[in-house]
Amino acid sequence: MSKTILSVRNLNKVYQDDKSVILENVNLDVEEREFLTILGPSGCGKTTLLRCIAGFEDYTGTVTTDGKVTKDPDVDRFMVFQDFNQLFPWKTVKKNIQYPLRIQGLKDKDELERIANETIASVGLKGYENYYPYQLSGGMKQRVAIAKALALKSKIILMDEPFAALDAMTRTRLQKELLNISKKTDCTFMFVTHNIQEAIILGTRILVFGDGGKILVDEKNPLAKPVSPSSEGYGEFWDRLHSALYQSDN
Amino acid sequence: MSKTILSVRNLNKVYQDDKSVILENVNLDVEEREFLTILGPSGCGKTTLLRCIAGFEDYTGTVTTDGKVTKDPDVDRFMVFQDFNQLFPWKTVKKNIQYPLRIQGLKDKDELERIANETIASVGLKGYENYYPYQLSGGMKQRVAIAKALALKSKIILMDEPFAALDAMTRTRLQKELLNISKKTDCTFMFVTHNIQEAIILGTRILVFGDGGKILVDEKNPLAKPVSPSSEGYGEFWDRLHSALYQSDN
Amino acid sequence: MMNRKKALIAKALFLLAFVIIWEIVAKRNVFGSNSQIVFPTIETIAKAFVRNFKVGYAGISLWKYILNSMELLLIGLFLGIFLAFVFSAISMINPTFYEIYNMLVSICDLLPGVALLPVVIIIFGIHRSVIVFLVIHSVIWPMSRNLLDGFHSFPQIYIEAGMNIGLRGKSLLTGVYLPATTAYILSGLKVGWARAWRGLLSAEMIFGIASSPGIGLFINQMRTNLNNAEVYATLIVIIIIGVIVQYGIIDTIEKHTIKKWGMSK
Amino acid sequence: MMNRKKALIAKALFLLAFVIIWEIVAKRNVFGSNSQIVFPTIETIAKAFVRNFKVGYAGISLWKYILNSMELLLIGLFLGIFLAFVFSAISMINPTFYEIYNMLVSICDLLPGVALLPVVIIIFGIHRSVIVFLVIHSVIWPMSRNLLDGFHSFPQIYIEAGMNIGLRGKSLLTGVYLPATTAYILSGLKVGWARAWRGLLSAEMIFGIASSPGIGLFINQMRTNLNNAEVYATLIVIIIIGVIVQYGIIDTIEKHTIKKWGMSK
Amino acid sequence: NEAKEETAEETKTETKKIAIAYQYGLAYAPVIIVKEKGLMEEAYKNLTGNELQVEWVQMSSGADINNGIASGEIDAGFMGIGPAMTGISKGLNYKVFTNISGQEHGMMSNDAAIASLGDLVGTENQIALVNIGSIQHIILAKALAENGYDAHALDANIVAMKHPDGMASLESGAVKCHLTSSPYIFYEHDNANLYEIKEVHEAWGQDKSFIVGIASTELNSDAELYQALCDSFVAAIDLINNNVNEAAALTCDFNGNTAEVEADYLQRGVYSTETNGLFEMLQFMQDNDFCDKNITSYSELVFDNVKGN
Ligand SMILES: Nc1ncnc2c1ncn2[C@@H]1O[C@H](COP(=O)(O)OP(=O)(O)OP(=O)(O)O)[C@@H](O)[C@H]1O
Ligand SMILES: Nc1ncnc2c1ncn2[C@@H]1O[C@H](COP(=O)(O)OP(=O)(O)OP(=O)(O)O)[C@@H](O)[C@H]1O
Ligand SMILES: [Mg+2]
Ligand SMILES: [Mg+2]
Repeated sequence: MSKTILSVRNLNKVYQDDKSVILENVNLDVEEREFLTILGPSGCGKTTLLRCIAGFEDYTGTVTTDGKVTKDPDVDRFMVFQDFNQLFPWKTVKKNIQYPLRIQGLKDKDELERIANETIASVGLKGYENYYPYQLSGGMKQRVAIAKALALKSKIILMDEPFAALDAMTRTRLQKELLNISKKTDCTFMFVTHNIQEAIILGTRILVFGDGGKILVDEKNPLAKPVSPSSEGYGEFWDRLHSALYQSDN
Repeated sequence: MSKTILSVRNLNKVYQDDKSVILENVNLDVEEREFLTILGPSGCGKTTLLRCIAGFEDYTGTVTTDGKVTKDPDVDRFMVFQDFNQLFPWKTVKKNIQYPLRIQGLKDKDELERIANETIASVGLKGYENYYPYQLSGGMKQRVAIAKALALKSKIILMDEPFAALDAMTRTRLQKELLNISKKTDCTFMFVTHNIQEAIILGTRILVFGDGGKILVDEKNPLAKPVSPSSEGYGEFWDRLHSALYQSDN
Repeated sequence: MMNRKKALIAKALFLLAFVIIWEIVAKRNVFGSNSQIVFPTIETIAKAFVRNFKVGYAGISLWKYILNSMELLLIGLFLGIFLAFVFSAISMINPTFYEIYNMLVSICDLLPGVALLPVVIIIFGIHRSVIVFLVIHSVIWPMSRNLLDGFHSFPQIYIEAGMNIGLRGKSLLTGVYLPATTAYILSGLKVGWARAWRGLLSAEMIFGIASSPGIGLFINQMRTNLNNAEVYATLIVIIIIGVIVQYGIIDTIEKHTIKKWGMSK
Repeated sequence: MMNRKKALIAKALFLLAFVIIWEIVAKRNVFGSNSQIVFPTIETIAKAFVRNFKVGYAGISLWKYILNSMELLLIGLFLGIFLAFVFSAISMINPTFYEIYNMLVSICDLLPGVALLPVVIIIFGIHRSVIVFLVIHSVIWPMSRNLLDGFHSFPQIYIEAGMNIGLRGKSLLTGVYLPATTAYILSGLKVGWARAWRGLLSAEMIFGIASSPGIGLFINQMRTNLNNAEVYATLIVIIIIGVIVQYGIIDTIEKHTIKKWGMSK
Repeated sequence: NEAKEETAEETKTETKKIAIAYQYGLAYAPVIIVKEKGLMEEAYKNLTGNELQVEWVQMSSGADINNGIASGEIDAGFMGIGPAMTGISKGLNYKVFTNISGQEHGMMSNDAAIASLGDLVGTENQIALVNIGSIQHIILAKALAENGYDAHALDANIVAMKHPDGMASLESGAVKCHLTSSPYIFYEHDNANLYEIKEVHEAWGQDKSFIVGIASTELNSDAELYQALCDSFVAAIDLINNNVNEAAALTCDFNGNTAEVEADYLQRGVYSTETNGLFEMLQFMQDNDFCDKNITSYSELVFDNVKGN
């Protein structure tokens, strides 16, 4: 059995100025190299959960990463935000990608060059190396953020709807890229998406959240990779997730 | 024949500090009450086109709205941005929606109340009237921006991937809402999306952009509303758009 | 963020430490045998504090000086802020005006009030407005600088969202520019308030109408008459007023604007 | 945005208009028969300008005074900015320090340099560092105010993105806080630069070491000798230096930072 | 209604208004007496039967007052002889209408080894005085010249700071010497640790003019007003000379002294309407580059009524 890399215990989250509980008693264990995809209605607390795990929010309960209780942000949990403005506007695309690596102690110029070029190419942004973020389209910015995560290869990568701003083709390409990387590295992923198909294609395990951060579905993905809509059992699984999602509302 | 409300002639767009041409000689006529959906790969210039029409960018060529050449932004063309930060952070959800109406001269308190409540409900944000934008999730912010557009009912509504941050269910609900409104009012829509299905469900006419703002497909939607994936001809149309999109890359 | 109580204790402890060090320096004559002229003991200062209000200078209590000054200070401060707003606003609407005003701000902020005094007197005559003018001179330029730079550096999307709904010129200013730059404006207010005080004090030290003597004259005379304890006591009054404005007024505004809007941590 | 040439013409025209009005006021004796002392003609000022450098005061050319002052000014300015950075930075890392420093900035910014002079002299002795200290005093507080407020009001997401990649404390400051607040910092620099000049001039007017006389002393002497034309000519020199710094240095920095990054219009 | 306004205006025109600039301090005691007792208003009423309204303006230096006069906003003022002569030589249309006072000046040292100017010349010992080009600086130059040194021999030793700061600096040892005037020189005399360098006091004693009153030629041409101005100062100076206690009671508050101390200090100064050494000082200034060279006679400095030299 592989080891538990992330464990969330009795996590409760209430925003200070507000009485209503966003996350109520969330418990979750994620194993190393798992690819967890998270579905859930808008406003149910997906972002909030990722932010708690990443250490950006105060909460009650504990988050344990690789055996250590973690309260504050650190590189072992890297987050790709939902917001388009997560790139440093004062750095070019390439510098935005290289900077985290340099912070982590990678000094070798050639290596930095290589990694940057590789990841930039993998998100389809060749030629945009020296653009500043304000010169990019929405989807391009998000792709740079994804490239940052791919270059950094943190233990846990938290992705908050990273593909939402992408067209179908780019999306499919990046899904494949991500699948490849998740196979080749030891990274563990938590990936929020609104696309059920995407959740099935990428996830080794799928979570559906309801309002108040209730976990409605928590299942291993029964389909073998690579999944396509024509895979056996796809339709049935899709329906199950779909109805769980719909149900969560009423 | 219904009248042309928007006409784009020989529009060229180059960003100052950059030599590469983003939009090259774009020509487009949009008829009143048309619902134009726009597909295209990330970074191809969809946002740029909407921004030119809205009057936020310098360009060569002309944009004519309702017979008048328009260079500067005005309420006759309302834009829902791709960016999550388009709401005024210093106004609550309700105020963000009512403010444009008050600017347009609507003074009647009850009417303002009614419109705000109605549109807030229609985007599923009942109970969040007095939240400030920073207290909302990504999808909720976008829904408020949509509500603003619905409340304002400008002649032309430009929507830049407004549903990208929404879950399937909310998305379906808002698609229905939007269809309803487009039937009831005289508004003309230009709606950017990455979702081919969405483009078919919503659009009365569908555009596919290639790189450099080339229009690869410009067709009336052959399917009668309401469209569902099981509508006759849906699959074929979907395939056509899909291959046009893919082809644009190669 | 710290809780309020802990913050209060930290500040109180710091002030206490300062007072204790001062007292040691004063009592031990650390800086030479006569240093009590410069470092009077706390007790002396406390007595001077009382004496300032009871006896005052030239038979007039410090209250009266403060009142005289506060009137001019507030007029100058408000006019300075108001004019800074007006000119910075026009600058946003008219690019030519912006170029000129931006240059003017950079130039005028360099000019010492003393050097302007003759020109001011010749234009305004012998009048309290001379002081008001000098206060305005010390407020308007730094305030305008904050406004001009603030107006240029908040997210462009708010302007677009504003133009989107038909805001233009004046309505765009009040509807977008001002709320979007609240942080800059408040920062400017804090600096402007301090500037106004220092402008007032130095103006009153070089010019004053005898019939309405101000706090600058008071300090000047106390210095001249070697009453340093009284000078420090007067500075303490100024500090108290300043702190009340900072924590009572500006902080409250912050709490009800940028803090509430999530625009400041 | 206007193009550079048009902007330049607008500014030149404005200055020309000012000069013409001045000249009319001067030549026509608009403000009374003796007003040429307060409003000397342009020609007189131009001659005074030349004389300042050729003859100067006490046998020393204005150059020398400027050089003496510039040295103190730059030392004071850099130290003031540096200290403002250090303290504001510590404030971001340590909330207790923030509370205390924030209070200190609000208080100290109110204190006139004159009132501090005795304390400064007793601590530093008779030394040019007294002037440097007074320059620092006029720079550090407004600069810190800009930094403290700037640090609190840029988008939180940059901090989170920074912590995300392992930036902490010092590295977070240099990696995120500083670049993210560049607009505030540059705005602070402009104000700080003007403050430094005014601080220097007023410091040199109340405290001067004859063996290294500065521009404040020069102005003071010219004032005392009723050589207003020389005073204005000296102010023009100050303005020229100021404008060179504003348009030559700070604007260039702006162009290569916030303008290039799309963080300012 | 109109008629009412007119009469109001008429009564207004009868009230004459003038603006007088002054400075504070022991040396200006007669000014304070005139101001506090309303002597000038009284004198004007006696002469003409009309009201006089005096706007008293406090300014911090002779230079400011000179500019005020140049602007036409100030009609009369009080300042040291240095700025007064600078103003006249610059062609400002005013002259001295009365002498006010002479005060004690002296240079004190905190180092017993410094007993005369000769011990300072050629050293780097610092001398605090109120400003470069100030009357104290000129007195230092005069003392140097009278003792055979170059008048500017100690210029580089000067540190400019206000009297109280200079005194604190001297007492704390931050400077070696302090050249100051009353009342600070009195305090320093009382300090047993300080030593006087006598040449300075000898060069310009309290018998010599120090502070003068100046009036614009315009004011001078209004005979009654000018008379009232002069009369009021005669009266004020008489009061100091004949009834020092009453005078001290009036001025002590302003100078921060008790009445007894104030009376003592007033007696140590010389308050007189007659100038002494004014022209001598001017010549010294002209000869030693302290002001422009263009005045050749005493009568260019003072109005006809002023006696002295
Ligand atoms: N700073 C805040 N203060 C108060 N409430 C907040 C704050 N931030 C978020 N919330 C609330 O928390 C809830 C969950 O927000 P969250 O961003 O986690 O949703 P989400 O699941 O990511 O939604 P989406 O798919 O729309 O991004 C929302 O109801 C929102 O109103
Ligand atoms: N300010 C700018 N300066 C230079 N280039 C820019 C600027 N803004 C956008 N671009 C370029 O214009 C092109 C089109 O951008 P646009 O935002 O219109 O794309 P888009 O079709 O909306 O893409 P997406 O689906 O990713 O939002 C991109 O290649 C981008 O790099
Ligand atoms: Mg979210
Ligand atoms: Mg886009």
